[in-house]
Amino acid sequence: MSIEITISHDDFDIAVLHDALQIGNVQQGAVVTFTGLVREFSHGDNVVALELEHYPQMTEQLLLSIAEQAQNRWQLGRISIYHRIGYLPLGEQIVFVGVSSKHRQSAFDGAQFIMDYLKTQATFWKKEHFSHSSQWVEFKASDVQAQQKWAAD
Amino acid sequence: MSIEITISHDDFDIAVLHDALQIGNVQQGAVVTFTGLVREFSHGDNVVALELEHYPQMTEQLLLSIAEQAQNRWQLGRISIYHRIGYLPLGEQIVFVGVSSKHRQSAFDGAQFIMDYLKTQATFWKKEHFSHSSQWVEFKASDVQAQQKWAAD
Amino acid sequence: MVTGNDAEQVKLLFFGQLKERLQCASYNLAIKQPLSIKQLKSHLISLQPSWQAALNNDLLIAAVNQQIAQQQAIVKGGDEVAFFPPVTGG
Amino acid sequence: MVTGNDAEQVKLLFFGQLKERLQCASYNLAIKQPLSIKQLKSHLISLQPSWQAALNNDLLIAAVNQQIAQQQAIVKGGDEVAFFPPVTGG
Repeated sequence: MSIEITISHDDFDIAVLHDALQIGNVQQGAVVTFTGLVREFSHGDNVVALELEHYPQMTEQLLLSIAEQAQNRWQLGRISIYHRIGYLPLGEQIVFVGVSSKHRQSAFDGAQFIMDYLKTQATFWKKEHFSHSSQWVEFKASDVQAQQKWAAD
Repeated sequence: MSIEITISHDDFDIAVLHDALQIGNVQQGAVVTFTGLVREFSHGDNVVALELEHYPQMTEQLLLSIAEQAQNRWQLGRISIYHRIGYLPLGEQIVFVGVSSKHRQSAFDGAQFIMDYLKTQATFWKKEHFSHSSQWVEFKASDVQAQQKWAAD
Repeated sequence: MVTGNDAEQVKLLFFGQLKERLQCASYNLAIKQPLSIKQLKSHLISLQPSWQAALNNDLLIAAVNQQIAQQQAIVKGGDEVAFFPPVTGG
Repeated sequence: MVTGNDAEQVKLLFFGQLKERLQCASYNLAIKQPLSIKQLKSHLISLQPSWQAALNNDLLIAAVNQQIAQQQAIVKGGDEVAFFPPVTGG
């Protein structure tokens, strides 16, 4: 039962994060991970980079609270959340969420719950840089709906 | 749009499999992976190892067909399935399923669909070894239900 | 010789606990004419009576040439027929 | 001096496009008595009239001492109050 939260300018190493979820962890047979990357397209324009900022301390507290909710709801084993901030060019890793659980369904649900809440509650803001312009990303109604479906259960 | 299927006695390296899903792949911003491990408990007894066998060629064909269904249904980018066979002691990695997609919801759905179909359709059989005995695993009704929910959509 | 000119071979494969119960992974069965899976099973049991209980299990799945097949599916010489319990991988 | 003996400081923080529009990340506001978030916003606008449009945005979220707060929440001297648009991380 451990929760690791990291917010950093530095890139993360999937192998290290994955190992931390599974090594010596013979109680949990299922590990699910989500990795978010800077991708090329947004609204028909070519993204060359993202810029991420956050509200220090508040973000860590919110992520911890989201992870604890998931851990309690699905009896998850280990949870790891790593979110990068700063200027992230195309192809860079942005976010990693990984959970271990006894069963695959709870591992999938737990990871997805964390991502849906992170997207709508954690105090990060994202700006898209295009070749000749930049713009702050607007929040998406679909993200709010994705988060709200967990309350309906 | 690539699908990689591997069935092997050898262990897999998460970092290598993950890199293959994301490197040079700037179209897809979301990667979801599932890793299954040999875990300690089953029906109250201590598992010391699993033994996995399969039906060569038929299994590869079935996994390819499952991956293609997922790719078409959710417009997934890359898909990687790696399943081990043979004698796998406690803590060993058994199976890896990873998908890349433009959006996180389709990545989660695609990965979960593949696992649910793999569990109920791919020609693998699993035997549990305990300290002083062994027994073939019985199929689970919950796995069949998990697979059938995808047909209802 | 059972395998005369007018007999053809079907390759049978068994997996999982079925393989263990039969103590057999692969078996060459001679048939004189195409048979349904159901008939093929009866023929096999007539040759190997001790396999009856293990083969008459409604949960068993059959595949002909690596495609899942129903009891009515027809098997002919040269085909590969597999019998196995429900799968349990992952 | 606005910050006399009977005035206390509230630390304001702005994030995302709001920070960019105000061209301000952090602002020290003196208040003479506890105020609701709504009152605090009005007070701030009276001091910085050009911020009115950006601050009177119904989508803006407020946090007091790093807890999400409603418009009626009370802010007192020493508190940290943040204003920001809906979050867009992940």
